[in-house]
Amino acid sequence: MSSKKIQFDVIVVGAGLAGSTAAAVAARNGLNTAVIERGQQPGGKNFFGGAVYTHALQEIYPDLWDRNPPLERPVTETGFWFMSKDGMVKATVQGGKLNNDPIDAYVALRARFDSWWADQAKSEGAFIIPKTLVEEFIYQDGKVVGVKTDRPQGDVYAPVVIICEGVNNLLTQKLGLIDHDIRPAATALGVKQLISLPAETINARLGLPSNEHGLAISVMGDVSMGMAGLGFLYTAEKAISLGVGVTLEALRKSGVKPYELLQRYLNHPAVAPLIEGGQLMEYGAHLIPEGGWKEMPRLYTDGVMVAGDAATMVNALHWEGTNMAIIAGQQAGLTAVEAHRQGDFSSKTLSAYQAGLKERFVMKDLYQYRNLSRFLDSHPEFMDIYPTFLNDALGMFFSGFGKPKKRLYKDILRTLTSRRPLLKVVGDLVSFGRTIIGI
Amino acid sequence: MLHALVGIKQVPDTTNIRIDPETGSLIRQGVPTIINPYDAHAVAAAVEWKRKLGGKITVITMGPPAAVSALQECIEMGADKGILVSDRKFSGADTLATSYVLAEAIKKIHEEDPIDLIFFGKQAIDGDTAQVGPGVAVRLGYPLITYAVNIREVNLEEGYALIERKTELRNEIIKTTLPAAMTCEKEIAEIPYAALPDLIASLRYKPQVWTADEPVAYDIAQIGLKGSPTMVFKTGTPVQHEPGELIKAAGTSLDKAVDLVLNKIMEHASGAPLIGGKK
Amino acid sequence: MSRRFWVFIEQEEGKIHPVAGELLGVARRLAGEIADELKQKNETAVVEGILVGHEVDDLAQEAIRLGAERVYQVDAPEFKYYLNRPYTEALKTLVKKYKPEVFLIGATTMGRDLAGAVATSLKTGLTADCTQLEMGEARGTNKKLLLATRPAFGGNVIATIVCKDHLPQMATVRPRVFDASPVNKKARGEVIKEKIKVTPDMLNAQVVEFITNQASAIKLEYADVIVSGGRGLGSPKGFELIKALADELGGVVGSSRACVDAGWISYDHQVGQTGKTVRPKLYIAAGISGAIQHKVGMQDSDFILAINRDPSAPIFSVATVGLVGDLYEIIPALIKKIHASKNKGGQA
Amino acid sequence: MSKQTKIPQEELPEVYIDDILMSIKYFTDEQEFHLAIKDTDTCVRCVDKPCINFCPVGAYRLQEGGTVQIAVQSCIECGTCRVLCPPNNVSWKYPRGGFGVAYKFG
Repeated sequence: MSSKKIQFDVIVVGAGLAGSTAAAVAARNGLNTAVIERGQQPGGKNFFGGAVYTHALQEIYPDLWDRNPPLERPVTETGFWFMSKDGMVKATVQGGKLNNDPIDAYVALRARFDSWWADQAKSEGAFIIPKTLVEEFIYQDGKVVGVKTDRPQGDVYAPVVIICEGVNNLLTQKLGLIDHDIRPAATALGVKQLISLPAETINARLGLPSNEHGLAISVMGDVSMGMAGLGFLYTAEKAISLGVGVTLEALRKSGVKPYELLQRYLNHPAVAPLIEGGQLMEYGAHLIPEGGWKEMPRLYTDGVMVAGDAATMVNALHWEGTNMAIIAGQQAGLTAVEAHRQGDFSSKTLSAYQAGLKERFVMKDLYQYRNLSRFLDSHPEFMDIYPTFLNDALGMFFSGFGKPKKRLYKDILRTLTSRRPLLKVVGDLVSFGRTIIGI
Repeated sequence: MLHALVGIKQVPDTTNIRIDPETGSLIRQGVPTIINPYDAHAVAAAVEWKRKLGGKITVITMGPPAAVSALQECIEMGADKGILVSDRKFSGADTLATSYVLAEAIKKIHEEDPIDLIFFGKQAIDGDTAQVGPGVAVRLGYPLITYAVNIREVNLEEGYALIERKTELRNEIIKTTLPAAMTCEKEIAEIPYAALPDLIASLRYKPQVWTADEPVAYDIAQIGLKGSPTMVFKTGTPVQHEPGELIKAAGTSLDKAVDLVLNKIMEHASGAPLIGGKK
Repeated sequence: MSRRFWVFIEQEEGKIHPVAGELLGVARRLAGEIADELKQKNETAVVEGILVGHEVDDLAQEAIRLGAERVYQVDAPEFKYYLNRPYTEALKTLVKKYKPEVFLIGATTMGRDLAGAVATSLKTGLTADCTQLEMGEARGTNKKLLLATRPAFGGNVIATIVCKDHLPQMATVRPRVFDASPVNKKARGEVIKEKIKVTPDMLNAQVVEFITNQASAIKLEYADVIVSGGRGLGSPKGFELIKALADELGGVVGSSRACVDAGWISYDHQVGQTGKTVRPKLYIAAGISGAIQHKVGMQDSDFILAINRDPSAPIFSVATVGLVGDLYEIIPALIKKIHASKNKGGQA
Repeated sequence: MSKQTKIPQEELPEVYIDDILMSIKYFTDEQEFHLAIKDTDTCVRCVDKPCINFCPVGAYRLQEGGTVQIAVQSCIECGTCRVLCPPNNVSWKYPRGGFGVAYKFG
């Protein structure tokens, strides 16, 4: 067999949201672009809560809505549920500022969405090679000039490689862009069940007026059993997606089986009726790189850029990740185009990638929230005491009939102070504020 | 030089099918289509023998335009040419009409490039009928070897092959003249892991598409619904049985529960002798 | 005139396959279902067996005892061993001569090999692997047709199929789906010997060697007791425990598809839509969740004992009795008690 | 650092994970395993064996004699074991291209 060298202008590793975006942008600007994906299809290895954000999708494809994106429901109600052992306080917002056109966030299912997103890259001219695992880099004069895949005669060459390999960033580590594996304290494991129900049942149970309305909820409190983590609920068109994410550090110490933790959430008296009679469509789990700014690898080196989960581009509080991946992919794609224009693939040229991201919300937000993951890990009371207090307090407030109200307020306060001194409470709130403002 | 032909089918992956509890219909969302697994092994077997003898492999399928991806997968495995027989006029075909369409197409291929061996999977996992392969063999007048597990020898000079097939009582070796048709079990060959250049070539490969008129002019009375003697009269979901009694068997209740169950088996008609009770 | 309900009497090495008896029972029922209708037209329905082989006179008589009113016997050296083309030729010729209404064949390796070829040569319809058969009226016809019901899509759907304008209406039926009708030792019937011309080209494929196959020695379909293990065993080693219980009960080991897919046990043990259909007197399902494809293969067993940790496991919906608990505790306890009870039974 | 400690088992429902895994589509690689225990004795010496619990598909199973076996075919490639195995005793790589978990919905 002839061994003709397989050569492209740019290789993208991974056809997730970052990868297919980088490829689309590169191909659109005339580069001969390959995307190497290890799954049967793009999206087949991907798993999230979750939502995608129209601002990012439209930035890549201004004609987004003509392309029939496979979106489930727009997020028309969002917010927090605070869960105690047997109660739930719901603080959600609907209408008002959420009524943008188009709606800011849409629930999506990754297998379908990523596959479609990759098809869009294909329509821009990118060549997608599925079922192939990138294992190594090919170096020449110390610089990356291609990748080795696990297939026979599997070498692929290009002067620039964009790594969008996902949270298990083994290639990024191999390149020395970061000197350690992902850290248990800065990485969460998310487990999720997708449960199918008729659309009308979902609407009725969650108070949604039609299929054109949907929920995106973060659940705090007893859902994580005191571990640093959150639960979530999203509504697909004919299914509800329910999951829990906790840091690996907390998971290991707890001795809890993730699927039992999830089942406990599904059994909660405020959750079980929502999914009663539903059928399990899919269970799955995925790591979430919540380390953000502090755990971020170097984003580029000679001939290489890293984007998406592989570069810990996740905002753990806002559950943002897909939009960061898309914008980072876009910047990396554009930078590859510029490098080809200059004929220079050194890190000097590729530094434009990071500079571009610094101008965008991606790096700004990640910087602002840089202390969040450590904060949550060191303040378990946000997962435990406060949500329970909220449940107790509101429960008492609305049921304390026939009691002098002054005593009621005292009792309510005592449920908090008996668990955490008032001064500490104030301190917690202040430091939470500082963490999210980013000072 | 061997010219092997493989007949394949693209099927929904039935290992993952779910039923809508309200309508009783299939939930198609999230059900991937795949190349029928038995057919994939048939292709693999053909590739093995092409490597041994030299020659080429033509793959044929009847199906919707999306079935192109199944043919591409065959190219990836090492097949040389793919033909998609696709036309709205074929829709509604049962196994008899399907075997007609495939047999006529194969005759056409054979005219231009004589075929030595035809491979099919033993059955498709969506219908499980196992009729199309035998049907094609009959229409072509070829010897048929079903449930093939191993090809011992293909001798093109002398025009015979030795094929091992599985039966209920044993395996048997069949010596057949060529051309012959066979349907394959999974044991026939392992699916090869393609080299990257082959994978890339397959992704770029565009199979020929044959219609009901070109290059074979089909007899309209023998294709599609018209050519299908069987029709689906009704569909439904399997009957649910009445659930039986549930007994907890843990800790202290274990012994009692086991006794209770054994008694129930004894009481049940014909159960007693099984566990040593009186007849 | 009589309407003929035909059954292929599968035989190998001088033995009639049990499925033939089951099909004769079905054919008699089907014939009965249109008897009244035929009476008005002065017609009758008759159940006939088709026997192909060499030196099979005894088997023809046995087929009559099993329920055939008449047997057409093709008996010649060329038919000693099953070969697709001579057998297809025999069946095709007989059908053309006698024009049966319905033709039932066992969905065995031989039957499936044969039925597809025969139906295609006759250009008629064939419904494979049926689980229900009845005579009924289909839309747009005013005569009773064979309504052949079969599972599709891995057992998730059942479809009823008719063959409206072509004869015979052909169906294959899996072994153990139907009960055999009782053997009537006094039954007498006519045996008609038929000559079939076998041309040399029909013998282009020949059996040149037999290999005894270890795996096919497992006769799941006709076992009285089956103990099956599923994913809940946790590891392939779990089948040692399953085997121990099966041995204690004189039964055989079955498996769910999941274990076969995982390579824990060979395919020959698989019970279910893509494996074997079984109807033992006692079926024990241990650590099997009860996916539909498994249930369709065993739900007609006389007594089903399911053992599973999860009380909501779907297997319990078909179980006669369900034990909720750890199979690694329950099975050893079962083995102990059965052993003890057998010893006691032996003394009595 | 988190003050979180071990959570008592009785606060959690029992879940039969194998049934849940029936909802996941896999393309099982019968020729090559992508996960392996590096050294069986290391597992025997590992007191906590947290892998038995933390694996989200319960692929790590305790065997007689204190060894641990991996049900590789149920792996969903999340990476938890690679990161959390205390003695770093799991040889972890991705399955060959096209094999392994194939989410239908994600």
